Amino acid sequence: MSEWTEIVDYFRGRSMWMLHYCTGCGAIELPPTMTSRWDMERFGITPMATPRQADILLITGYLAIKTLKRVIYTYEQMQPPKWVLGFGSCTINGGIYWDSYNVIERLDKYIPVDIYIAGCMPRPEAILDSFVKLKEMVQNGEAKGYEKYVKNYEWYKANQDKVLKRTKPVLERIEKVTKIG
Amino acid sequence: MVIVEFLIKLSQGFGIGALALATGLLFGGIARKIMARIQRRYGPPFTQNFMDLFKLLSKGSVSHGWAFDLGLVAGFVPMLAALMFLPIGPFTLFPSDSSLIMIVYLMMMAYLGMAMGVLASGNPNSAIGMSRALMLMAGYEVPFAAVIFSIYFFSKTGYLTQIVAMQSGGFMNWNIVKMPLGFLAVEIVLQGMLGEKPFDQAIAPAEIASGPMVELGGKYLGFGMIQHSVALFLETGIIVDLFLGGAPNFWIFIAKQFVLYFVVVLVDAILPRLRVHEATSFFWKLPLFLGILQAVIVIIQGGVLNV
Amino acid sequence: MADILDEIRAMDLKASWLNDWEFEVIVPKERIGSVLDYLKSRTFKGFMGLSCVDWIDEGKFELVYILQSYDLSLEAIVKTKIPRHRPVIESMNAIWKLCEVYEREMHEFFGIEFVGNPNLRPFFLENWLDTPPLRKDFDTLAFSEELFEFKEDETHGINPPERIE
Amino acid sequence: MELTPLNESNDDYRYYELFIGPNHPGIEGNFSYILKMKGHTVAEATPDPGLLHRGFEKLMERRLWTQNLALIPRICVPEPDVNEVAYCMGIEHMAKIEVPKRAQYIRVIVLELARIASFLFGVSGLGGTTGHYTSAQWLIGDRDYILDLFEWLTGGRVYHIYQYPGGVKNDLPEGWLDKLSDFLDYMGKRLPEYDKFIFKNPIIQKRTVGLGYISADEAIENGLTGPNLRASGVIYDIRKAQPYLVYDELDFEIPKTGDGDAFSRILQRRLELGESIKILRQCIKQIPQGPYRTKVPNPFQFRVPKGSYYSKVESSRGEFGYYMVSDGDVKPYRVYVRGPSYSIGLYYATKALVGMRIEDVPVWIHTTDMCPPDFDR
Repeated sequence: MSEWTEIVDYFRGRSMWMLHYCTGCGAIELPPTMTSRWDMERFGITPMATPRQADILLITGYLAIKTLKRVIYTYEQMQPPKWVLGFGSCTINGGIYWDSYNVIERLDKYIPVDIYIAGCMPRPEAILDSFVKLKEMVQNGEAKGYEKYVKNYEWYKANQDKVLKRTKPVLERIEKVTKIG
Repeated sequence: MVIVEFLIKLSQGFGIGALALATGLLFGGIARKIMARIQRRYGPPFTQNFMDLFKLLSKGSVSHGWAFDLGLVAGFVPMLAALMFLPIGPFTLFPSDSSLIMIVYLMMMAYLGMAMGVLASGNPNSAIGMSRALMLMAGYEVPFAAVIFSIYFFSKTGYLTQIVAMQSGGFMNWNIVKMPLGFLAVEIVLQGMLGEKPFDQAIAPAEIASGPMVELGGKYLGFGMIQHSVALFLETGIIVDLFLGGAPNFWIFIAKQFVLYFVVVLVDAILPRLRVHEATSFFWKLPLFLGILQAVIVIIQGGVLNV
Repeated sequence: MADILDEIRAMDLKASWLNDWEFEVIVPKERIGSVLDYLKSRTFKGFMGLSCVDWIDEGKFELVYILQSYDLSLEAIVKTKIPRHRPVIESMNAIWKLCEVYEREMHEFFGIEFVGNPNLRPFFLENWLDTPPLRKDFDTLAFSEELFEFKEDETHGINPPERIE
Repeated sequence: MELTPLNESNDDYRYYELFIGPNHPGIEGNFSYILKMKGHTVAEATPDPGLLHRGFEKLMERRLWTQNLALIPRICVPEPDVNEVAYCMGIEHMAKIEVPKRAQYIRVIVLELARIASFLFGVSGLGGTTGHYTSAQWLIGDRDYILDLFEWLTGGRVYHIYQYPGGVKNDLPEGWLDKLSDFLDYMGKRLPEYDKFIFKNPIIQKRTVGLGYISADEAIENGLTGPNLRASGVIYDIRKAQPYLVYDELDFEIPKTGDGDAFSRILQRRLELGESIKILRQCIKQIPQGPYRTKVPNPFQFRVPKGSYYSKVESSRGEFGYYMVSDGDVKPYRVYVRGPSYSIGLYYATKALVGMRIEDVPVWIHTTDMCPPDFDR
């Protein structure tokens, strides 16, 4: 049985279809990665149009609250096995938007992330490197983010609901004048 | 002894299916490589499609109801059935005296089955995509029918093995020499049948997010891929049998198929996509004109001049 | 070129050049509609933008309309102030239909009411219950800390901190 | 049991809703139109922005004048330099800082290079939309030469953060202008190929000629700027009409296409690309020696005098404007950003898309070259 799993994992690592959700600036470095200079199709990674067909969800940059909702929908529509790549500093800790009222801070509080790519913005080499790393992880059976999501579903759901389903103001309305900054 | 014969036929049938699938996947892989080179890329390995299919079949999948499942089976089985009537090189599994009609009919059935399945998913994108695919089908089936008519009239038979046999004895006996206009029409039709640009309206990713396939995932997409690969083999194969004189063995057969497909890929690389009504009206103009002209020529040659 | 400024000054309005191609006009709140209408008839046909400045110490919102004349190659910046505690102003969508979108944005970010604008639904933000965010008394850092609960020590490791098997 | 009658008066049966975006390959960036469809035709389009909203205008109030230079390029990703230049020009005007000639030339070079890069990116997007993938691949491949030049000059491929109040951060590296000139030669060779492959391609023409016609009056009334406005026949370019930097010393034309349809919009950009190459060649020849920036005070004490100013720059998409207010502090009091795609993406599209077939919607969006980050901010 384990040999069979190894074979399956080997082919899964060699053929990964990617859905790049252009959540932010990072979308601009993807065309070079796909096209002639870096050509990620060499590794069997092809962009796909719909979440149903995709194995990798590439989150390219910061997520506004409104986007987070769509990303969660997208992630839940994907079929296992599925992996998430967080692209850019913004997905790690909010990056340059650390104090923004509309940008979430840490992506893996809401969906499990298998690999983060640091930088603002990461170069295409970094993206390819992360794909190769993900391939190794998949082939060694280490990339199990989707199983973690199922196991810890309540934890993730609670985090998501806190941001998305607000029923009362987050801050108390301050009437007096406060000094900003 | 009937049982032994049945078992032999069954295993042969499986063999043909596997062969067609492998050839289709390989063609797809080579096409991706050619495409990459035209686009100044290195491209994936040509075995990439096999890996993709294996991965898809090992993936989890979501069904959208019984009609969805049934539709995919209905899209996939007639395609395999049609394969059994096709002379592949010297070999035909079920020789039948109306195999041409049989294949054309079963191919159409397969697409209709597919349509039923994807419409059951309820996604408006797949509905639009399928309506486009059917509209396109209405476009290319008409010139295709005209060409089939010429073939019928010329060969006086719908028995594919016999049509192949009539073309034996060298290049000058091939139908491509005798009916060049018909061949031209059929090559254009092939572009549409395979859904390659400029006729890929049905799966236009940038317009309707890959159309009929939008809700297919995992194993379902895997079956879709199998269907496409078999269709690729079948559609190029039938043109080889009709116009390129069949083949004495399997390798020459797939070499001829590949030549046909190569032209399709090259055209695919340089042209963008038409609008769907433009594509349909294009099919009703140039290829239909060529097909009808060919039919008229054949009628005059055969009926009036008795050549 | 200079005469347009004279004309405006003749209407009892303060106007001054900012540079060679830009001038600003300060208009009382009641006359904003008629002044914009007048400027439009004087070839300022392009509506480039609507902005708002929150003068919190003064207790005023300052609305800034940016207009463009393609014939004269001039830019007009029309400013008007409205009270902060009751920010209401008439909508300009009768003059430029396009204003509707800009006003919708200003309504969302500053809470200004535009009388006559039919479409002031939420636009950029979803489910927003707090103070309109671009007001000076909205503290974005506090909001972010409260809602996203980001703490430095959590960044290590990608696992959910508790309940991991 | 009573059945709902299926007739003309019952709208529910005639229309359905289709989301184009946010996660759709046919749309630029993370932005969405909710289309009410009847068959294959759009009956109503509602834009749904805010998916990229980061609250720039709020964040800028919390940062120093010079800190903001790291923030603003992110407003428009395909062409970030425009933001930096517009913002720096605003500060320079308010704080009365003189910019040396050499710095102004360098700014023009950077702006025009960014314009070419943005053009290549935009047209490759059109290629991707119409299924012309080969052209998309080629153009993106060529764009990378520009990014390499930028990387050499500024250290960043996409975001450069190269401008600074009073000039630019560092001088042109040695040999950079020669490489730029080589690139221009290469571009000059490639352009006829693109013309043959894209602009004279019969199917591209079939898909764009006559699509989404905008008349001159309509364009002005709806606040269009830049190539979209000029393609409708209003020849207005800030570089000519209100010259900033050193554009008045350079010799270039504003090409006229003026049909107002989708094809003339991409053709307008293509012709302006030729002018950009001309400008760059002149800059290489004319660029003077001298200092590349005026010293400004320590950023922590850099205070801009009280006042307000609207500074604007012609980007490849239209007018990029910054309305800046200073109360004399180390931080801006308010910065308002006017993105060029705002009016066309959020307002005009609701009118233009109505009656269009679904396959034309992405093509129309790409020919107007809209960039969602600049209206979401």
